[in-house]
Amino acid sequence: MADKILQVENLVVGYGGRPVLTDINVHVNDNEVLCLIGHNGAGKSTLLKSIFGLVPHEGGRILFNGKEAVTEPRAMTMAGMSMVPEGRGVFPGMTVEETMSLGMWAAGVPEKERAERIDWVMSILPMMKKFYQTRAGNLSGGQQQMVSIGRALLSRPRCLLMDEPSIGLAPKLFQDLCGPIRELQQTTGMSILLVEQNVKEALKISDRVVVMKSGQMTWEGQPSELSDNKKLMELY
Amino acid sequence: NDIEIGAVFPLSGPNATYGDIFMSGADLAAKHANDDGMLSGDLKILYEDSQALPQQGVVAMNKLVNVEGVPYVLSAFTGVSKAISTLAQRSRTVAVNGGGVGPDLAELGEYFWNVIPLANNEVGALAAYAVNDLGHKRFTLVYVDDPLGESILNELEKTLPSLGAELVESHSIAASAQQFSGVAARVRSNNPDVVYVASYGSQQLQIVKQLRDNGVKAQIASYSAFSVPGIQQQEEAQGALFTTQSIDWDSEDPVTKRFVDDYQAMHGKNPTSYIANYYNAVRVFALLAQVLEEQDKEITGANLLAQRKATDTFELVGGEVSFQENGTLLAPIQVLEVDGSGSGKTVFVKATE
Amino acid sequence: MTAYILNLLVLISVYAILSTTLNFIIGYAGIFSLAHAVFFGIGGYTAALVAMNVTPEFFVAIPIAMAAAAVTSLLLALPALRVRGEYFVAASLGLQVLAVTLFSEWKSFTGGLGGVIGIPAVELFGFPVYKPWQFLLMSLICLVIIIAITRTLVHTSFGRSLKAIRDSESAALASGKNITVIKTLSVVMSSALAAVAGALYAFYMSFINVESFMLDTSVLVMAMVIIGGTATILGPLLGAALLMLMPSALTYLTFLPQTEIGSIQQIVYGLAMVLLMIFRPGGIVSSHPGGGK
Amino acid sequence: MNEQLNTAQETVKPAPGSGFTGSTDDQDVLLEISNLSKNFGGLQAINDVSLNLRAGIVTTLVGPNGAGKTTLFNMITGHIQPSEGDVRWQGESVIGKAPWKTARVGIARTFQDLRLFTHMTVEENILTVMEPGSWLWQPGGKFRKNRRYEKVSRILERTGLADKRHTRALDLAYAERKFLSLARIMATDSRLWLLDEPASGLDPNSYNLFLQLLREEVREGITVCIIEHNLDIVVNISDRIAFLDQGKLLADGEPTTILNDPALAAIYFGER
Amino acid sequence: MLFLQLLANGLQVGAIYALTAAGFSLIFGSTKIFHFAHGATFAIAAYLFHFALAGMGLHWTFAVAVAAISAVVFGVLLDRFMYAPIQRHEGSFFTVFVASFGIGIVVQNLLGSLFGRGFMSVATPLSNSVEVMPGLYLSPLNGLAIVCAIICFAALHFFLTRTFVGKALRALSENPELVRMFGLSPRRLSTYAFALGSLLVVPGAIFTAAGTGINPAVGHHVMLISLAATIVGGIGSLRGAACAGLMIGVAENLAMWKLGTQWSEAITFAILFFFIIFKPSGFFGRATVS
Ligand SMILES: Nc1ncnc2c1ncn2[C@@H]1O[C@H](COP(=O)(O)OP(=O)(O)OP(=O)(O)O)[C@@H](O)[C@H]1O
Ligand SMILES: Nc1ncnc2c1ncn2[C@@H]1O[C@H](COP(=O)(O)OP(=O)(O)OP(=O)(O)O)[C@@H](O)[C@H]1O
Ligand SMILES: [Mg+2]
Ligand SMILES: [Mg+2]
Repeated sequence: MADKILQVENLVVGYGGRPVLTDINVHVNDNEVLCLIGHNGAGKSTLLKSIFGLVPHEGGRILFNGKEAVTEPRAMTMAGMSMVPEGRGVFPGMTVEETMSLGMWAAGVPEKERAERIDWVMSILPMMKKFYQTRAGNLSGGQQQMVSIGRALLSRPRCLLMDEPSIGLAPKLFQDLCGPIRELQQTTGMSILLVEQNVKEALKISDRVVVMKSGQMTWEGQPSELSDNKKLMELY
Repeated sequence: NDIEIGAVFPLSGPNATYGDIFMSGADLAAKHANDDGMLSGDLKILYEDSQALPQQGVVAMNKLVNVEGVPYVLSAFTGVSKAISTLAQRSRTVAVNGGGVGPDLAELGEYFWNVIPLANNEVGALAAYAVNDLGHKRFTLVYVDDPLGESILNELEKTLPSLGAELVESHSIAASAQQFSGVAARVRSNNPDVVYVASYGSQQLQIVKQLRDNGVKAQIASYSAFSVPGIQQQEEAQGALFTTQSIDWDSEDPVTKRFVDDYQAMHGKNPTSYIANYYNAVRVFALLAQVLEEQDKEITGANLLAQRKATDTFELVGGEVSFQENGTLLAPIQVLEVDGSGSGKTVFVKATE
Repeated sequence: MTAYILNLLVLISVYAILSTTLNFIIGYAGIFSLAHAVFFGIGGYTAALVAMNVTPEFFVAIPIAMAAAAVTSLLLALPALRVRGEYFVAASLGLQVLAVTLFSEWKSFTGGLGGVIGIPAVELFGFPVYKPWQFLLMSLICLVIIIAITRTLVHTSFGRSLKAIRDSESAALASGKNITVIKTLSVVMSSALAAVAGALYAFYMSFINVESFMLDTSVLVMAMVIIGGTATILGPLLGAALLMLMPSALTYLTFLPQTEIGSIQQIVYGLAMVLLMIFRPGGIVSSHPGGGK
Repeated sequence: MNEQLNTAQETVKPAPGSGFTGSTDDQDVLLEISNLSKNFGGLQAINDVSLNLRAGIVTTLVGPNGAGKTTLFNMITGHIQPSEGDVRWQGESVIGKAPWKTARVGIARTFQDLRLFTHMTVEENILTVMEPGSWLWQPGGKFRKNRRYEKVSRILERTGLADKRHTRALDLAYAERKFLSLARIMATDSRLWLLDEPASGLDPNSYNLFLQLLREEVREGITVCIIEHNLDIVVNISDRIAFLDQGKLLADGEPTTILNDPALAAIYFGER
Repeated sequence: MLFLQLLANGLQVGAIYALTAAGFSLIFGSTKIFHFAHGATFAIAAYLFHFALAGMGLHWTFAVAVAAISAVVFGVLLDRFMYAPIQRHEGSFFTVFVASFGIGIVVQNLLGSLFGRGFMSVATPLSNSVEVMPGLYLSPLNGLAIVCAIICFAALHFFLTRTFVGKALRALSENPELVRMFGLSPRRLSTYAFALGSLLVVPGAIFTAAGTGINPAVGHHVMLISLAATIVGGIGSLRGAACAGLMIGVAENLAMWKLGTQWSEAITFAILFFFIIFKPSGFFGRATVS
């Protein structure tokens, strides 16, 4: 097995004194898709946020590429991580095009590569061409989700955090997304930490599964082991 | 055993300059009174800030009357004076105005006195001089639309025709306005001989500057509000005419002489009529209180009032003066010209009618 | 001394009425009005006019003043229905400035900058009330009644509807709330009650002029609400007391240089506002921990 | 009303989702959408859609993103005015009515982005929708008041929010918010519910609870129209599926037929 | 002719308003901070310019530099040490407003105590107007103000469009949390906004100091106008703010053609009021009618 690109050790996070994550240990290997599932309020989003530096962690440490990371969004982005937030990751007032270019500027993509990156994303998400010039605020929920994912991919991250990308997406659309993402991941050797409620689809593209329950890791294993619903339900 | 009187002056805000000026006069008078030992105790003045706003004025007045229990309060500014007049009347405290010149200040009850001739007298004097001596015919008025401004407007409309001159146009401006290039343009467009500026505070300086900047060459005229250093030093204002009650600064009468000398000694510049007015305001109290003490009556507002009515003339800066029945000082008016000297050069004196 | 305290207390109670009524639309309806002084003024002028030309009877002057304010407040309801947030703030600001100009120009009604002098003392069933403590009693009673009114308003379904509209208009609509009526009603209520404060003020000072009803007053009242704590009963009262007492308290710092005392007072006053907001963003009485909404 | 309720109940006897055929034509139509169209500038969001919502059954509205489902809801509730067409509630048109009037005839809805009354407590959130005429005192005095409070407690019990009664909506966790928005319309006595993706992002436990609630309500005679992307839910709850794509109504019929239609699978369901 | 004169004056005043308004619009539009102390910045710049020129006798270029630096520093300091802490406590729109207003009071009185409460103006021949054609007097300042405004806007436009800062600021105005998600720092961006916005008051302040003259309360009126212009122009739209500012300046002066000056402010705000009621979105901005 390849070495670990992301390691989370004894992570402790809370909101205003109220602990949400208590002693989390999890790692993501190079070139793998790790699927993280758990009941609502388990702390999945919180975990992703604290990895990306949006929420400070009170204890434990986070290693990226083997060295301790300064968990602060800008630093993480530069280090080659990007995140698809829960909900709608777009600016209602900006056209898709603007969102994309802003995203690339923020991620420090060099001037000349930008056009080519856009084309590349378009090839993954062909639907986006249709509403490339529309203001994101007028897009349907799913269209917005696409933009959000597209933007995260622009910086060609080595590690991608995705928080429930399937919310509000048509099933077919999500499947169509999964294909390219998986492909992309295998070709570029990117690794993905995927949080999903839509377990059936998520498992299809993941190499490994961890289950989280009220702020702790409770189970780890192969997707195949969760194929039957009974097992799944008892884990929840 | 101090003897305390109060003062409600603007000590902050856009009109605070006046507060400083008034104070210098009042303090000097208190000093003199104490040096001469006119009173049994030390005469002290308690200052309160009115920001030249009615409500603050009333709060301050309340403090002076109810907490300090002073019998005599120096007041300034028409709005504030009006606001505190009711309280003065109810609490039988004498309020004395030496700054505001709105004519309606004469009708604020018998506990409200003015040691300053009011605007209507001033306008008459200036108009007379400008028309008869300088031969100006066409007047324009730029006035803040407050009681003072209006009274000046009325006064001009009344007096000018009788002198054979006319008020060509009058521009009323908001008290807060600072932009006068437009007014200047209009003034210029009906080119008058005289522009009468009826404003106060920093605004009047702005008006003068912008009138001149925008090519208004006409003679500028105003009332006693011009007797502030700001105007006296401003070069755009040089040559402007203004009126104050007539004080012959180099007269030999001892009160005036002492006042002028000590003031110059203390501040290194010539006093203005405002300073004289508040000097007088305090001096009036000292004189009245002195008498009351001799008759060992208590120094209360009521007694002061009675004593004032009993006294027919007072030895004040500027000579012998007397109060009218309505508590307003009668004094001759003089027309001065701004010449940078600090107090202005007297060009004409109009005796009291 | 007592008289001085009484005087301050009267002014505080008047401003407490203002802040309470403003809090009603700010805290519960989310209508951030910078035009409250307008209705304060209309109340004052109307009461003065009635007192001088008809009768200084409390139960005549006050209702008329309230009615006048209520009618004019429809002008404020108009933008309140069309826009939210900073747009409404600006609209109310516009109204405030317009009103100030009208107050200073419409001399027959307001006496302009000169103001209205010699307003007779208010009468309760023919008995004139002017002694400070009597007046204080009267204004306190008014305050209590008004607090009671606003309290009942916000603790019944009306208040819930207001809050619902504040949080999400479209959802409120979808659950059958007639936004137009509710919003208009709340604006009219708060303005009419503010007019009571105006009338009391006019009677107490027996002199009013436009300078008491300018933007600064609106902002001051706003500050009272915010500093005290929005959407609370006690907050606006504390805010009013604090902001009214502070300047008077500062006048006792006699060691300050005479010529600078005014400025220093103002500076301290301003700094206090800033520090309070930095360290107590939710107001002294915070309706919920974690600061303002 | 009563009589309708009965018919509703007996027609729903066989548990919803058990391949029940909801399209026998003798059923009475609650809401009738005819030739509805809407375009935003150039974009034709809804294009000549005609659809009937029959009483007492669950009609699921599916379709790709941007198909116009939410827009359709917005036009029914009057949040958006249609360009053409009409919507009739029991024969009477609701087009041009203010949203609050439409709500009062008995059409309740949830929003894709919940739109809770964030700064109000859970209890207040529910109480306030039970007081449409928002006057000072609700009719019926103490008695009715207690009834209302009882109803709130009952609803909170069923939606599992009982212990959050006095927390502000914005302090709730994701799932709890979803349930609150559901509770909010359970409290209205509306006969038609329009649910916009009510179960998206819910974990299996939560959405089982959700399905159970919905079944109970339908059994009570509530008519539901639900937008959902989660196929498990679509399969489990639908009595009837209407398929919308690019503003057009492509298909409208029994779940089995729709779900197995290869053409639709190609554009929406994907392989299952 | 009078009309032309008033128009000319209007354009000069308008140019100054436009700049100040653009500054406020930039700050408010992107950070959503109701920066009422913008007027204070204006006053500070004006006074320090006057002080550097008349008080310390510096060359005017240095005086301008002093004014510019002081304005920027003041703006950024406020953002860092006043607004930032308040916003950390999810401070509401009006919490910020009250604090900002408080600072305004402090500055006004400080300036009064330090530099005197009276009226001051920079003595310069530039403000003396000459008769360019019968009845039309123009001062060099008229021209300068307008030219300067045009240059500033050109520069600003260039900066905001060429660099991505403009886009980033717009993004900030819509969703700061998401801006962080993109890997940008909202703090840094708002510092940009404040620096730029404060810088924009400097020309206005200087021309006021030289033209109409200044007193400690000078910022107040300008602030109100900026606010009005920002709304009329549409929040977040610099073009709008600029146009609105210019329009207001002209309207104010043309009002004098028929009415007394005491009406000019009222007219400005009447415009504002009706704009909000009938076209809340302003010239170019977007409506936020919920
Ligand atoms: N900003 C916040 N302040 C306080 N508590 C929070 C905040 N965000 C989340 N929480 C709490 O932390 C816990 C975990 O939230 P989180 O969003 O991480 O769960 P989750 O696993 O992502 O749930 P879901 O599957 O619904 O997204 C929940 O109980 C939630 O109430
Ligand atoms: N206010 C609006 N202005 C312009 N276009 C709009 C507006 N609202 C929606 N649209 C467009 O109308 C189409 C339908 O939008 P709608 O939200 O109804 O889709 P949807 O079916 O709800 O999609 P989803 O399932 O992803 O929510 C979309 O293409 C959207 O871009
Ligand atoms: Mg989550
Ligand atoms: Mg939708």
